[in-house]
Amino acid sequence: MSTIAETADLLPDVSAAEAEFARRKSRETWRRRLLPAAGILGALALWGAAVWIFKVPPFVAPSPVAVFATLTAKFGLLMENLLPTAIEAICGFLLGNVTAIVIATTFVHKKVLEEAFFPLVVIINTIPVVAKAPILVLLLGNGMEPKIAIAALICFFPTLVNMVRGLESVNPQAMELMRVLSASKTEVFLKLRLYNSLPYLFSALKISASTSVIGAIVGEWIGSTTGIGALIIQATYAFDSALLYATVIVGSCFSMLFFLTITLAERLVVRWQAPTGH
Amino acid sequence: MSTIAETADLLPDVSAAEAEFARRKSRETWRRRLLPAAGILGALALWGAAVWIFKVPPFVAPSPVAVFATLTAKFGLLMENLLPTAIEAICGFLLGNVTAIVIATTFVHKKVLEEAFFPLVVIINTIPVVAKAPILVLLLGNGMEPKIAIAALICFFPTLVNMVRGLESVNPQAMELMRVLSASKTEVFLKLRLYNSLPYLFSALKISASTSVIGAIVGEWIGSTTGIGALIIQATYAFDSALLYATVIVGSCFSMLFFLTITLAERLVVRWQAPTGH
Amino acid sequence: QGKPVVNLQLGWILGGNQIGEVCAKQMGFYDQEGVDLKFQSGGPNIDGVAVVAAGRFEVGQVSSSPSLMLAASQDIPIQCFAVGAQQHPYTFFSLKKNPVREPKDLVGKKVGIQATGVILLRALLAKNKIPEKDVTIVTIGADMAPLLTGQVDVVTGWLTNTTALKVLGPDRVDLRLWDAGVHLYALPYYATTTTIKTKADVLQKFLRASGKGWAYAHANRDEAVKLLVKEFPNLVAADEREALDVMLQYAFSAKTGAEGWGTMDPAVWADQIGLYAELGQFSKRTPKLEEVMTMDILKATADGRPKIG
Amino acid sequence: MTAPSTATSALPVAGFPPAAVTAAGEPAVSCRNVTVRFVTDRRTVTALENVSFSVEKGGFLSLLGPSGCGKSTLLRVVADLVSPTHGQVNVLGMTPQDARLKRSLGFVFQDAALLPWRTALQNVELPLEVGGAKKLPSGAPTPRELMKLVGLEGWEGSFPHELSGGMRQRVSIARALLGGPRILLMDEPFGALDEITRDRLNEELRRIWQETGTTIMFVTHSVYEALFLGEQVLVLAANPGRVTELVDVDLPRDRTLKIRETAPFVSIAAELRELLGRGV
Amino acid sequence: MTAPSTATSALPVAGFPPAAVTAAGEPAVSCRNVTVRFVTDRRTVTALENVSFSVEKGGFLSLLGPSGCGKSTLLRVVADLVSPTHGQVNVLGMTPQDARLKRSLGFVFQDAALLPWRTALQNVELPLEVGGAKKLPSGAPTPRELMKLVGLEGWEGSFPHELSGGMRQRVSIARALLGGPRILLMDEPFGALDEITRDRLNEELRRIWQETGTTIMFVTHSVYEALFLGEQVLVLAANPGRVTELVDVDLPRDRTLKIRETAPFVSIAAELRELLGRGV
Ligand SMILES: Nc1ncnc2c1ncn2[C@@H]1O[C@H](COP(=O)(O)OP(=O)(O)OP(=O)(O)O)[C@@H](O)[C@H]1O
Ligand SMILES: Nc1ncnc2c1ncn2[C@@H]1O[C@H](COP(=O)(O)OP(=O)(O)OP(=O)(O)O)[C@@H](O)[C@H]1O
Ligand SMILES: Cc1ncc(C[n+]2csc(CCO)c2C)c(N)n1
Ligand SMILES: [Mg+2]
Ligand SMILES: [Mg+2]
Repeated sequence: MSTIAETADLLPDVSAAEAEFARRKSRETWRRRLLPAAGILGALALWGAAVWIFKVPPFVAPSPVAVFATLTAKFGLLMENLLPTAIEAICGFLLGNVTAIVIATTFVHKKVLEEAFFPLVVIINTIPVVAKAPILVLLLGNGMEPKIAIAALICFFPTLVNMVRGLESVNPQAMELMRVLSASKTEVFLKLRLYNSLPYLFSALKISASTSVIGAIVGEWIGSTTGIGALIIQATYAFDSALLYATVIVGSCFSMLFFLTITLAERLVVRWQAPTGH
Repeated sequence: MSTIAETADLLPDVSAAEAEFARRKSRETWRRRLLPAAGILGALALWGAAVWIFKVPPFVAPSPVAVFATLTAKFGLLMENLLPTAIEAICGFLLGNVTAIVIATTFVHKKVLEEAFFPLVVIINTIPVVAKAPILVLLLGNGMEPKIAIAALICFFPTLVNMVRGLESVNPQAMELMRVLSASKTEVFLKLRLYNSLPYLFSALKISASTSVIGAIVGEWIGSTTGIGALIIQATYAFDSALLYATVIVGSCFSMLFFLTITLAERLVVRWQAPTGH
Repeated sequence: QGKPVVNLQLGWILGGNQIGEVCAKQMGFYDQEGVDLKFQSGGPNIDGVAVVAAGRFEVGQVSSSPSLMLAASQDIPIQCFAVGAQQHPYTFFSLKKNPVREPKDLVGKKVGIQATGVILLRALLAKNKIPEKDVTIVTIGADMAPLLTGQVDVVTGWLTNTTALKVLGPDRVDLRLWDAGVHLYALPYYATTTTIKTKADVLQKFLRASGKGWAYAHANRDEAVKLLVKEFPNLVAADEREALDVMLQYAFSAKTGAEGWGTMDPAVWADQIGLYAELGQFSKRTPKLEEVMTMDILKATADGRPKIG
Repeated sequence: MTAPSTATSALPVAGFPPAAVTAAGEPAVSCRNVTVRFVTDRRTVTALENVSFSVEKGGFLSLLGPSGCGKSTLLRVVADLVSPTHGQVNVLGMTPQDARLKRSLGFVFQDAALLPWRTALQNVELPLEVGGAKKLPSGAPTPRELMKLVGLEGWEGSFPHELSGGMRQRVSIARALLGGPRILLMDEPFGALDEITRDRLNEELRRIWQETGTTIMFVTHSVYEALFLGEQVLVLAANPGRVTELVDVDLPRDRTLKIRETAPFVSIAAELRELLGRGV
Repeated sequence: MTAPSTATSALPVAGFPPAAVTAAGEPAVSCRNVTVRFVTDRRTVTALENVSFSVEKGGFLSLLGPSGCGKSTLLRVVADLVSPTHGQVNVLGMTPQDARLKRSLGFVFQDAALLPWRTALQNVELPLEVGGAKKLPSGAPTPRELMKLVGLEGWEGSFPHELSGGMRQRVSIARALLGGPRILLMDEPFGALDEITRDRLNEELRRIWQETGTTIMFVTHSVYEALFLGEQVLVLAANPGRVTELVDVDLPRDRTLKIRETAPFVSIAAELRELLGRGV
C-alpha cells in the first residue's frame, strides 16, 4: 500500500474526528452550565406554585416574588453581611481542612495514634457549639476568630474521615513499587498517597464547602452584629420572613459558588482518570 | 524427594505459622480495644490538668471530677434523656442515608438529573435549621418526627457526595466486563457499583454516625422537653456547667459507640481487601 | 372524650415560668373547665409564633412582649390576650467592683448582650437620654462568663433565672429594665385573631384554669414545685423552689390584686409600641394597639381569675 | 492442585450451542473498513485504520501483531465496547450491540478483570447472575467443572489478591467459557501461563471449539499458538493499526501438539514471521 | 513509532555500576531454606517450601515453573516485599531490607504497576524523584532514551489508560532499568509483547547485563527465553513451591538469537521441559 495516497486519505479524517471531539466537549460544557440553572429555576417555580396553591401565609414561607423584591431592595445590606461570613467560612474551610489533612497524614503514618485518638476526635466532633462557645470566646475573643474556629471544627471531621481512607487505600502494587525504590515516608506520601487520596479529598472538600458556611453562620449566633448569621437572627426576631429567606438564599448561593469552585478545581487537578461507564 | 518425610516435616510448621497468625490477630484486637481507652483517658487527664494548672473557673470549664460526680449522680436522668435523642439520631441516620443512597443511585444513572439538581441540593443543605423550623413543625408536628427530619437532613449531604463518587468511580475494566455480559443497569448496580462504593459509603456512614447525633440535638432545639438537646439548653441557661459537660459527654459517647458500630460493620462487610501498606 | 384540646406553644423549653399551668394541669383545673391542655415546647431555634399563627396550635406564649409587637407589625394575625409577668424581669447585671446601679452608670461601660437584646439596651439608653456612643455594646451568646472573666462589665438576663444568677455570686448588682423606665411585659399569651373571635370560650376556660393553677402555686409553693418536677423530671426541685418565689413576685402585683392574674394595661402596651416605633424597630409599619393586644378574654374572665397581689 | 497434571478429564460440552447449521462460510463476524481513532486533549491516535475481514461461523481466527497495533481494540469493537469512528461491523448478522445484548459473547480480557470482592468461584459464576441467561443449559460445564478445567480445583474460595498472576488469568478464562458463548473473544488469554498449562489449555480450547462450533477470535503473541489454534491468522501492523494479511491455515482439522513439528506448520510459521517483520 | 523497528541504537551504559570486581562466584543473592506461608482466615498456602539457591554477582538466573509455584513470591522475598516464614536471605551481603534501602534493586512487576496520574515518561522518571539517588550517574541512559529503547518514542505524554497492555509493560521495564540497579528482578517482563519486540528486548537485556555486570533474576514461562538469557535456570515445582533443579546453562557468553537453533540449546531446552513436566 502506498503511504502517500493513504496519508492524503487520512488527514481530513483525523481532523473530522478531532472536530467531532471538540464539538462534543463544548456541548457538554454548555450542558453543565445550563442544567443547574434549569434545576434552580424549576425549584423556584415549584416553591412559587406551592405558596400560591396552598395559600401559604408569608410568616410560614414567603413567596419567591416577595423574597426577590427584598433581595434586590436590600442587596447592599445583604452583600455587606455576606462579606464577614464569607471570610469566616473560607478561613474556617482552609484551617479545618488543612488541620484534617495534617492529622490524617499523622494517623496514616502512626497507626497507633489513629487507634488511640480517632474515637476522641469523634467525641470532640459531637460537642455542640453551645458547649464549646464559652471556651472559644474566652480564648479567641469576640471577633471573627471564634467563628472561624467553629467553621473549621465543623469542616474538620468529614475531611479527616475521608482523607484517612484516601491516604490508606493505596494500590498495594504501587506501594510495593515505592518500597523497592526505597522511597521515604514523605515521598510515598507526596508521590502516591496524596494522589490516591484526591478523589476522597475532593469529596470531603465539597462537603466542607457547604458545611463551612453553616459553621460560620452558627458561629455568628454566639455573638455577632454583622454577617449572614446575625442577619438571620435579626430577621427571625423581627418576623421578617422575606428578609430571612433572602439572607438564607444569599448564604446558600455563596456556599453553592464555593462548591462549584471546588468542583472546577477538581476538574483542573484530576485530569488523568479514564472516563468510566457508558 | 520422598513426599512422606516432607509432609511429616511440614505439618507442625504450618500449624506454627497458623498459631503465629492467630496470635498476631488477637494482639491486634486487644490493641484496638485498649488504645482508644488510653486516648480517652489521656485526654481526660489533660483536661483535668489544664483546669487545675490554669485554675479555670467552673463557669468556663468544670473539672473532670465535678463532671464525673454529676455523671454518676444524675446517671438515671441522663440515660432517660439519651433515649429519645438516640432514637431520633438512629432514625435520622437511617432515613438520611437511605435517601442519600437512593438519590445517589438516581444521579449516577441519570447524569442529567445530577447536573440539574446537585447545586440545588447544595443550596438546600446550607439552609440553617431556624429557617426550616416553622415549616418542619407545621408539617411534622412537635414530636420526634421533625427532629428525625433534621438529623436526616444533616446526614444526607455527606453521604450523597461520597456515594455519587463511589458509585461512579468503578474500574473501567469491570464495567466492560458487565457490558459484555449485557448486565442490566440494576445488575451493574448490585454486582459492581454497590461493592465499589463501599469504602466511600462507610466513610460517609462514619461521618453520619457523628453528625446524626448533632442533628438530633439541634433538632431538639426547635422544641422538646426531653432529650440531650433539651438538657443542654437547660444546663446552658442555668449555667450548670457540670451538667452541661456531663450531658455533652453522654451524647458524645453515644455517637462514639455509633461510630464504632459502623467501623465494626465495615470490618464484617468488607472482607476482601488486600491489606495495604507496611 | 370530646374535650377541646388546647395546645400551648411555648417560646422556650418548659420550666418554672409555666409552673402555674403545670399545677393547673396536674390538679385537674383544665379538666374541670372542660379543656385538655398540651404543652408544646419551643427552644432556641423556634419561637412558635408562626406555628400558632398558621393555626397548628391554639395558644402561644413567648418570652417577651416585643415579639408580639414585631409580629403584628409584620401583619401576622396574632394578639396578646393576657400576660404571665406584670413586669419584665430582664435585668442588667454587674459586679460590685464596677457596679451599674442606675442607667447613667452605664456610661463608659462594656455591655455584653445577645443580638436580640441590643434593642432593649438601646431603649433604655433612649429613655434615659444617654448617647449610644457612650456605651460599648458587645454581642455575646447566652453566657455570663464574659462578666466573670472581665471581658465585659455588664451582662443581661432574667432575674427569675435564679440558678444562673448563683454563678455571679453575692457581689451581683442588678439594674432592672423596668426600673430604668422601659416597661415591657414578659411571658405574654397570644392567639390568632380568629381563635380569639371564634373560640373565645376555649381561651376563657384556658385562662381561668391557668389562673387557678397560679393561685395554687402561690398558696402551695412546695407542692407546686413537686408537681413541676413530676411533670418535667429534668428540673431540680431546690432550684425551682427558689426561683418560684421570685417568679411569683412578677406574676402577681398590685394590679393583679385588683384585676386578677394575667391582667395587663393597654397603656403600657401603647407605651411599648411608641417606644419601639421611636427606635425604628418596625420596618414595615407601626402596629395599632388593637392589633397587638385585646382585653376581650380578660374582661370575659374577670371574675374567674384569682385576685392576688 | 495447582496447575496442569490432574484436571485432564474431557469436559461435557452439551451446554455449548450446536455447531452452525447455517451454510458454511456465512460470517459470524465481519468488519468493513473499520477505523478507530482515540482523540484526547493532547493527541489523536489511530488505533485501527480501514480494517476489513470476516470470520465465518464456527471459525477460529488468530490475531497476530506488534504491541499497540490495535488487537485489543479490534476485539472491543466486535464486543461493542468501542464504537468505530468509521466502517461497518456485523456480528452474527446483527449489530455488535444486539449481539452483545443477546449474550452471544465471551470475552477474556488482557488483564483478568476479576472483581476483588468475589472469590475465584464467585467470579466464574458471575455470568449466571447478570444479563439474560441466568441458568446454565443442562449438561453444560458448571463453574466448578470449569475451575477444574483450568487447573484451579481447590482454589474456589480464594480471593483474587490471594492468587498468582497466572491463576487470575485462568479464573477469567473459566468465566468466559461459562454458558458456552457463540463467539469467544480472547485477548492473550494464555500469556501468563507456563508452557505445560498453556499447551494443555490450547488443546482443550481447540477441542471445545471443534465440539461446539463456537466462533473464536484469539489474540496472541505466539506464532505457534496462533497457528496451532487458528483456521485463519489475521496479521496486523502498527501505526496506524492495519491489516497486513489474512493467512489461511492449511492444516488438518484434528491437530495435536505434535503438529507443531510438522513441515507445513513450520513453513506457515516462517511465513507469518516474515509478515510480522514486514508489517512495521 | 510503536514497536520494534526503529529504536535499535545501542544505549550508553555508563550509568550502570561497573562489572563486579569482587571474586567471581561471590553470591549477589542467596536463599537458604526459605519457606513462605500465607495464612488467611480460610486456608494456609505454602508458596515456597525450603527453597535454597544462590546467584553470583553478575549472574543471570532465569526462573521457570508452573503457574502458582511461587516465582513471584520468590522475587518478592529477595526484594524484601515479603518476609519469609523461615530461612535466610542474603542480598549483596546484606539483609534484603538493607539492599532495598540502598536502592540496589530494580523490579519489573508482573502487572505493570504504573501510577495512573503520571504520563508514561513521568512513570519512567519516578525513581529519580524518590529514594536516595536522585540524580542519574553521568552518561547513564535518560528516561527518554529508555523510552526509546523499549520502542515507545513518541508516547511520552500518554497516560497509562491510553496505552495498550504491551506498551504499559514496556514503560515498567524502562522504569526498572533507570539508574542501573545492581540487581534486576523481572517478573515476566516480556509476557505481553510480540515476538519481534520480545526478541529485540531479549538481546538488549543480555547486552545490558553483559556490559554492566548487573545481577538479574528473570521469571518467564518461555523455556527459550529462560535459556537464551540465563546463565542458570532455576526450575520450580508447585504445591508447595519448591526447587526441582538448578540447571547451569552451558552456552557461550556472547549469544545471538541464532543460538536458539543450535544443538546444545535445543538439548538443554528439552532437558528443562523434562524437568518442568516432572516437577508437578
Ligand atoms: N482509551 C484510549 N485512549 C487513547 N488511546 C488508546 C486508548 N486505547 C487504546 N489506545 C491506543 O490505541 C492503540 C492500540 O491499542 P490496543 O490496546 O488495541 O493495542 P494492542 O494491539 O492490544 O497492543 P498490545 O499487544 O500491547 O496489547 C495504542 O496505540 C494505544 O495507545
Ligand atoms: N497475598 C497472598 N495471600 C495468599 N496467598 C498468596 C498470596 N500471594 C500469593 N499467594 C499464593 O502463593 C502461591 C504462589 O504465588 P506466586 O504469585 O508466587 O506464583 P507465581 O509462581 O508467580 O505464579 P504465576 O506464574 O501464575 O504468576 C499461589 O498459590 C498463591 O495463591
Ligand atoms: C424564660 C426564658 N426565655 C428565653 C430565654 C432566652 N433569652 C435570654 S435573653 C433573651 C432575649 C431577651 O428577651 C432570650 C430570648 C431565657 N434565658 N429564659
Ligand atoms: Mg492488547
Ligand atoms: Mg507470578
